Amino acid sequence: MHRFELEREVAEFLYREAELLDSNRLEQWLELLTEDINYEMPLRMTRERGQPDVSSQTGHFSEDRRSLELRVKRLGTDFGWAENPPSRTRRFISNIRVENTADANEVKADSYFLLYRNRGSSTQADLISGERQDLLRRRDGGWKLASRLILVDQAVLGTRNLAIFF
Amino acid sequence: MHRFELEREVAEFLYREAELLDSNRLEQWLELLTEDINYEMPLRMTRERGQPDVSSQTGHFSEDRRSLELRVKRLGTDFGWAENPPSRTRRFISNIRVENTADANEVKADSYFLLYRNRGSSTQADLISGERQDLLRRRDGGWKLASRLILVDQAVLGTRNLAIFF
Amino acid sequence: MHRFELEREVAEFLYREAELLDSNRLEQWLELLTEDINYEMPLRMTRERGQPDVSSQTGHFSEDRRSLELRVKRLGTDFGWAENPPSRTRRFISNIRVENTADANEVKADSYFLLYRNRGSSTQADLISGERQDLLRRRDGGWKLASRLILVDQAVLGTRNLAIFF
Amino acid sequence: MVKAEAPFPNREKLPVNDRRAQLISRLRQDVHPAEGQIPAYIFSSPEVYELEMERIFPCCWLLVAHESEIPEPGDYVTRSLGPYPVIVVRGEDGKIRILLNVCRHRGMRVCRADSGNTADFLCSYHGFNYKNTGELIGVPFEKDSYGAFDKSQHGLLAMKVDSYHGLIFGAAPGLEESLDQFLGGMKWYLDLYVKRAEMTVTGPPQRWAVQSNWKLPSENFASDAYHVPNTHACMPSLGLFPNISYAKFGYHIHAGNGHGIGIGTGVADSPTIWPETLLQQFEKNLSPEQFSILKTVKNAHATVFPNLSFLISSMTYEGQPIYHTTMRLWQPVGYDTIEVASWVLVEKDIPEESKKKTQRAYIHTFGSSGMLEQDDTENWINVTENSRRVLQLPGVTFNYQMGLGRKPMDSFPGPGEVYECKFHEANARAFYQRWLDLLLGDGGDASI
Amino acid sequence: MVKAEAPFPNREKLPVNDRRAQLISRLRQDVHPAEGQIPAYIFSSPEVYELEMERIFPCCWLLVAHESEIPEPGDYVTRSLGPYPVIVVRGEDGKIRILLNVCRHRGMRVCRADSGNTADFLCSYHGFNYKNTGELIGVPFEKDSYGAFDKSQHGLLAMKVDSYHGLIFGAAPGLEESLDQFLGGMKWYLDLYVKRAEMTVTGPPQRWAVQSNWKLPSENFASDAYHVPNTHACMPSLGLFPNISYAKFGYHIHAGNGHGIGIGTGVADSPTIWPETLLQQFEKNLSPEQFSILKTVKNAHATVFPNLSFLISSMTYEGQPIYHTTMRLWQPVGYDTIEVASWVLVEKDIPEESKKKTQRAYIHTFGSSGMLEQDDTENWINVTENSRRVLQLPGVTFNYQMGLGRKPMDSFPGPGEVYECKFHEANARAFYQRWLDLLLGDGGDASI
Amino acid sequence: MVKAEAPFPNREKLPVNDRRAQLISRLRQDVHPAEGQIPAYIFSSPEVYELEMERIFPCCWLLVAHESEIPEPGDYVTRSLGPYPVIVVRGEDGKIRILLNVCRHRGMRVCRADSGNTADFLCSYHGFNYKNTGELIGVPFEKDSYGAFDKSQHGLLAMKVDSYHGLIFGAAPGLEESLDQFLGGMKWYLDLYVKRAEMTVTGPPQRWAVQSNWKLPSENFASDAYHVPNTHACMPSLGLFPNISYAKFGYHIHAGNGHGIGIGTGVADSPTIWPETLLQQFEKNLSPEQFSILKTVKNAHATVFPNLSFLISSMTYEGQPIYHTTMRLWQPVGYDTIEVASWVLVEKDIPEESKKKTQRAYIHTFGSSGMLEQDDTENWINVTENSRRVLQLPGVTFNYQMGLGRKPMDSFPGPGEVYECKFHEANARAFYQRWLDLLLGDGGDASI
Ligand code: FES
Ligand code: FES
Ligand code: FES
Ligand SMILES: [Fe+3]
Ligand SMILES: [Fe+3]
Ligand SMILES: [Fe+3]
Repeated sequence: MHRFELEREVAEFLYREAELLDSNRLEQWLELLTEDINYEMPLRMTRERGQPDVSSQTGHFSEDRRSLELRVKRLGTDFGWAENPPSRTRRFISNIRVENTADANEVKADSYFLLYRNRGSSTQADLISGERQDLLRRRDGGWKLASRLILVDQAVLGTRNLAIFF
Repeated sequence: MHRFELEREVAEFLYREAELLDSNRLEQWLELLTEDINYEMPLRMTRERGQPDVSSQTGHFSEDRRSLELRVKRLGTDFGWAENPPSRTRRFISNIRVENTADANEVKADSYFLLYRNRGSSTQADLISGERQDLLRRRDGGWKLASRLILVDQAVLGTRNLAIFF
Repeated sequence: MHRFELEREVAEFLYREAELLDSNRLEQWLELLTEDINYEMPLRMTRERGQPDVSSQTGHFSEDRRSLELRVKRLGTDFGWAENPPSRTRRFISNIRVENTADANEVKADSYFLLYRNRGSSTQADLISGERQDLLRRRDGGWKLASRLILVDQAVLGTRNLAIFF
Repeated sequence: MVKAEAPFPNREKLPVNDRRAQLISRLRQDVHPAEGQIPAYIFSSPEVYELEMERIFPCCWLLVAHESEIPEPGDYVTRSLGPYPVIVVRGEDGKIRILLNVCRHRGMRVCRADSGNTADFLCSYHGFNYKNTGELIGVPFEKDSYGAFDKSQHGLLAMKVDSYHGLIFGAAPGLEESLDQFLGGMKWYLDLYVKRAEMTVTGPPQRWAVQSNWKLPSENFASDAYHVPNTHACMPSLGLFPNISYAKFGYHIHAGNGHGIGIGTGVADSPTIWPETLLQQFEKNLSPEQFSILKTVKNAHATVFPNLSFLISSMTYEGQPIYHTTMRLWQPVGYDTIEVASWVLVEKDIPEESKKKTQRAYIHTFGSSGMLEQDDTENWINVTENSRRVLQLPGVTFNYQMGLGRKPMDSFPGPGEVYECKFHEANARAFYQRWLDLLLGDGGDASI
Repeated sequence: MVKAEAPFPNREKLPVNDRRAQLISRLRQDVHPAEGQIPAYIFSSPEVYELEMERIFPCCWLLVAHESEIPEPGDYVTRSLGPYPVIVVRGEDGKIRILLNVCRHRGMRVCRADSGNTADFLCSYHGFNYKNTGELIGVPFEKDSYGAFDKSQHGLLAMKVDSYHGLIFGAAPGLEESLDQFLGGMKWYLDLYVKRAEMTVTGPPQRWAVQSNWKLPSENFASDAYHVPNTHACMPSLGLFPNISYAKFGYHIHAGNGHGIGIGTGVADSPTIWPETLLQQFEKNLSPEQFSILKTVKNAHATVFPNLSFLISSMTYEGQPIYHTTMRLWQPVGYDTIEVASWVLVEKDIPEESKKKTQRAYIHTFGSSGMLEQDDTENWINVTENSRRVLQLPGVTFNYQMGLGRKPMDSFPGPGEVYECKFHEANARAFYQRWLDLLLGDGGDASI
Repeated sequence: MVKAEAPFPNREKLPVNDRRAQLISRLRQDVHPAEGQIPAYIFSSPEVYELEMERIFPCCWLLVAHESEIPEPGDYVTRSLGPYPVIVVRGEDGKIRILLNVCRHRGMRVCRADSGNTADFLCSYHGFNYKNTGELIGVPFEKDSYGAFDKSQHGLLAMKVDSYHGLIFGAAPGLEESLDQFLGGMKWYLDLYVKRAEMTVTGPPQRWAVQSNWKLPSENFASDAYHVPNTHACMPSLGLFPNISYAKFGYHIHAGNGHGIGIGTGVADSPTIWPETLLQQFEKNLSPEQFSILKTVKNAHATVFPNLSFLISSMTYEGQPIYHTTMRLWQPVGYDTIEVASWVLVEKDIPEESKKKTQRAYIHTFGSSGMLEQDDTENWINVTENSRRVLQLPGVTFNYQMGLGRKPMDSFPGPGEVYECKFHEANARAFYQRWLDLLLGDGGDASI
């Protein structure tokens, strides 16, 4: 496939994904994930220049398909208090960079995200900034998310909880 | 027309529009609108999950060509105090999604916006986040904005006034 | 070259640049610059509508290749205290507009940037918003940055120092 | 059995410590409403604000909603009554109540949506469940945990509630003054906004935050016709208002208790702004005197002390006259910030099309994006900021001396002190006098 | 020669001014832990917070790190000891110290990273250089500038340090009470978390900021089993917890000094959550009485006063039982904000695979993204905000009366006051009693 | 007729309440400038800051602009004079005035741009119009509204203004001390910056906000050569400064009244930094003594109390010597934040090319992006934050003892107390002594 087409498809995938998350269509979002998805958000830390600032040991998310499904299911119960009423969110996706892999059916897609999160009557919003390093896999004529590594740009997260997805 | 071309044109249109608004060339911005433009920003509300959170009754903007012209004209008088000195604004447009319509001369274009607004000597800026659902119409060899629905991501707007456009 | 290809290359260049800066690979960033680069960030000011709000006299940056190299070198010494530990930054690049020039080997590329900067254990981040007006020149089969004018959207910068690049 | 504390705890008066006493004596010395001299610092002192939260807002009837917002049993909106988070809810019994949105168990907000319809409010923390009348009806594992729990004494705390032609007011339970007494002469004028016809809101209020002290917009709507020709100077040039001195003509009225209204009649013999059909309705609903005034109204701005404002505004739009009525709260959320809530009121029986039109006229001129409102907020924000910057200069005073010494009219049909030219500041003086009286008084039995 | 001020300056007691005295007498009057009545305002008053920073945090032993975070000489982490920025560092001599992260010259933070390994801390301002033991070893141009500088008296200020089975605690130097005394009866229960086996952290702590007063989560972990069936009602429906009344079964224990623990035993005769291999280890490390309890534990939440919490939690995950142990600090950073630091503790000798699994179980349920934790923070934030909104209503009290009058068990093997049903609030009452005692007392010799 | 309040209201002294009295007595007890001991809390206490805003800034002459910024009649810049927003404007009469940017009617900011040229300032609220001399010349509808309005008494409030070789200073009207007295011995040294030639700014100042208490940079420029070898240690390695001890050589001078200067002469017999042509000009403009010093200067940092700093800096850049002169204000905007305004001063008559070069040298080293400045702000921010974190520890003091006991020079040509080695802290001690004197004194007749 032509590279243009590929990049366009990846962007479309990521925008579509953002749209589903931003409009609380979480079950539909799950359909974008492969069965064997690996979804990680390691900790960032403040370290001396040159030291690794991403923890290889602990994280905010360490998910598989099963746990993501549980999370979504939970929010849909009558007791998903944390997100009921839901936050108003917006996932600004930019700086998309696509790279082929050895497997013709898989591409690497890095992107930046700025997540805006506003709740209730607050005039303030949490801004969560970071990069996502994704692996997309072609399935059933479309793309699915097979792996995601989320690098968040804070050592201390400035949001009340992560009852939202990235 | 090839889909690529279309998406590129839409993006170009939206970027051009942002550029005009961000550099206070408001009369030129008006030229991008059709005569029968419909321009709405309904209220967002905090509601229980599943309840509609966009008001069908009231809004922050409910404009036609005539009223938008009045607004622009007003800012150009000697008495447009609210925006004189003007705010420094930046409209970050992303997540553009283009869709064809039944009419070959019209396309639907959804996009996310993050509007940064800084005034005077403040080191703080208002951030207004949201989505725009646009209808673009081909006219005179270019695109014009025929309809815009603005979904803003706050129930209580965190900016002093809407003497700016989206 | 087809216009698509050009725009794609420019975007790729700008995203690559952001990636290098955001991951503190500053020496590699220098390689993206031409030898005769001109890199300026003039002051913005709050002025009556119609008055120029960009200073032609003074700025925050006024750099050539030599001074940029010095800045990078300095941060790499043991005494680059300002950025050691480094800030966590993210440069959101959007609204890219490419224009040909008389010189087939040069293009003008305007883009918007939102720079997110977080340090230490703070839950707040500095947001620096603005536009960059770039001139890119084709060299050795790739693009180099030959000139950059940075219009920052604050009269009073809301960040502790500019030990970072734009 | 777990007994309740007194359902409405009798709040001791907050002790007046040295700092507080000093502030009060400084206010007594600096603030001279009758002479039209107000020190800048009252618009940005956090301590003055603290005092206001104790002595102004718990001692006044405050608007919380319009009845048309909650027409059905179970309908609710969440609002602020002064600083207190409340639920305004129509119970299953059809009665409207104002309930403190604070769980009687351990303080959780029992309702976190702006509006909705519900039979009960289930607290998310430990699951106490309250009927939409405020009654506590469920305590999880009641026997295992409490043995018995005196549910009858643990309903959501209810505020005083009363209404006036659709306007729902609330007050702290201790307030002795009735709404009727509180409004006093202002009722005659409120009728022009809300009794002239059955009114309804067009939908939920616009809400936005403005970095202004709450008193500036409140006083402006009560009193300040004088800013119109300059702040809103663009209007005539856009053809929306006839001319620049338009704002002068009419009546400036202090209706008592700090409530003020300015009635604009425009230039002599200008045509009425009201459609014929409505006039007939108005005549039926109002007294002849009220009707005689309303007929001639071109605009009418008013503030019910402390922070509830009304506006009738009319203009020429696309060659046609168009009017609208708006109601708004300047809700303080800090000494330098308000959250504005702004509704459009329309006559219930006019065609949908007319409602849309009036609403659009509103949006274009007032409200968050309104061409007039934009400049108002810019002013109030800058005055607030300036007052903060000169906080150390108690000598910098604001001037409210316009009309000092002018004689009120003898013959006006409505109550209060009425002046014939709208360029006047008696209302602002009365507003700050009321403000000062409350701050200096002990505020006593009104607090919860 | 430049002499040092006293290396640990003897801090005069802060003078008790009128305002302070008034606050204290108001607290004495309003706060009634023994009766289970706590006024809402203590969760959002900036003045109460200020008092806490003076009288609670400098008078308690506070956790700063776990020994496994800094195993090697030179390893350090930067943390807060109450409000004070400190470096917890293992010196080249292998000894752990807690050093004030404030240059003795002019106050610069000498270490600005979260963690690392270093031989020395070089101040970026004027270059004073400190060994990883805190000793001042370098003063630039010492002779030219000072002639001589008494380096021996200008080492980084050291806090008291002691540890308990891997937990590193620090305290202000003036505190007379030992860690042993401070923990008292709580040690018996802490053993279940940290002595049952050699424990290690799985890595650096998750950290996130929550707009909650620090006391709400602290008290919750000490005492509040009652919120589980409602706040976490989704768990049974997801199949993770057996049923909704699960939380009730077990023991509610005040271990003394405000330290509280709730031990959940689940429904009768349910299988142990512990793998056989671990049980053998536990048996070796614990007393028979402790072991008998630990065997039956399904969950155990605890708070060491003031703000250190522990949790053992187990659930059924993909059909299999899985447990984890977490430790966390609710670090106050303002009257309405905490920074949470949350670690996972694992038995050092279990397979890597098990550690991973336990860590994932933690992430999915507790911590920043945890399905249970999410709802907890939502509650605490709203309670804090509500308490701020009713600050002017001293009469609004929170209810902690559950279990008042119930008799403690006679026969429990562990120390403290033990109740047989977990739906109880004795621990919260004890927590606030300890809190009140410290605030009302002079806090005296404990301050630096 | 509406009469004015006194045009410059005589501000009563703010009453000294208990809390204030306690703070003052605590400062008296804790702050020991002469011994070089300064408690950390003065850099982050909001109450100390409040006191400074009342007793320091209204009692000093403060720089607001340079004459070359407003060369033509009608030219203006808006600035802060301490906390007060002012317009610095050259009237149509050519005279420079400093006008309070607060409308005499009701406090609106009459000018909201940073700079411009205007004949008048039209208030956006009610349209009061002021000439660029401050005179009130227009009151809308004056007759209708006020009958008559005493415009002559309602001009914009004017601050005291005086200038020194292009530097425009302002002061509160009540200040009795003249600028000449205020500057005192400092004039001799200021001449090196601003009298050596006719100086001009290169353009508007860089402005940026730094989370630092204002005293840290002020004191640093007055006194702190000692930080250079460490904070700016990268400079020699980049070849910009000759070596690391470079900063030591020269003079450390307390010029009186808290004003301090450090004159760096570099290593012996190093070549002058000044071009020959300029030296001739300098010689003409300065006294022989001043010229003899200026010739040998390699760098010179100075602070005019409280918050105005100057710097001559030179370095080797691309193999060539290059110097620049910068002037800056550390404008406090809160107890922990300053807005820095930083200008480049150049000799008016040098070629444009040289001006550009000197400006670039400035940008690369100092100012918002400067390679030296970057590290300075990082230090000041961390010290401020640290001082906030140890606010409850009055015993944590900062050390300013360097040079205590050293003898001043006898023979230096300039005024003041002069020390021969730049590694000294007499200037910081003098700075804090002056600060303390003002805070403890009654600040009396200087306030507005
Ligand atoms: S706080 Fe509402 S049930 Fe406990
Ligand atoms: S502050 Fe650390 S060396 Fe001066
Ligand atoms: S405030 Fe300036 S004219 Fe009224
Ligand atoms: Fe207005
Ligand atoms: Fe919980
Ligand atoms: Fe420096």
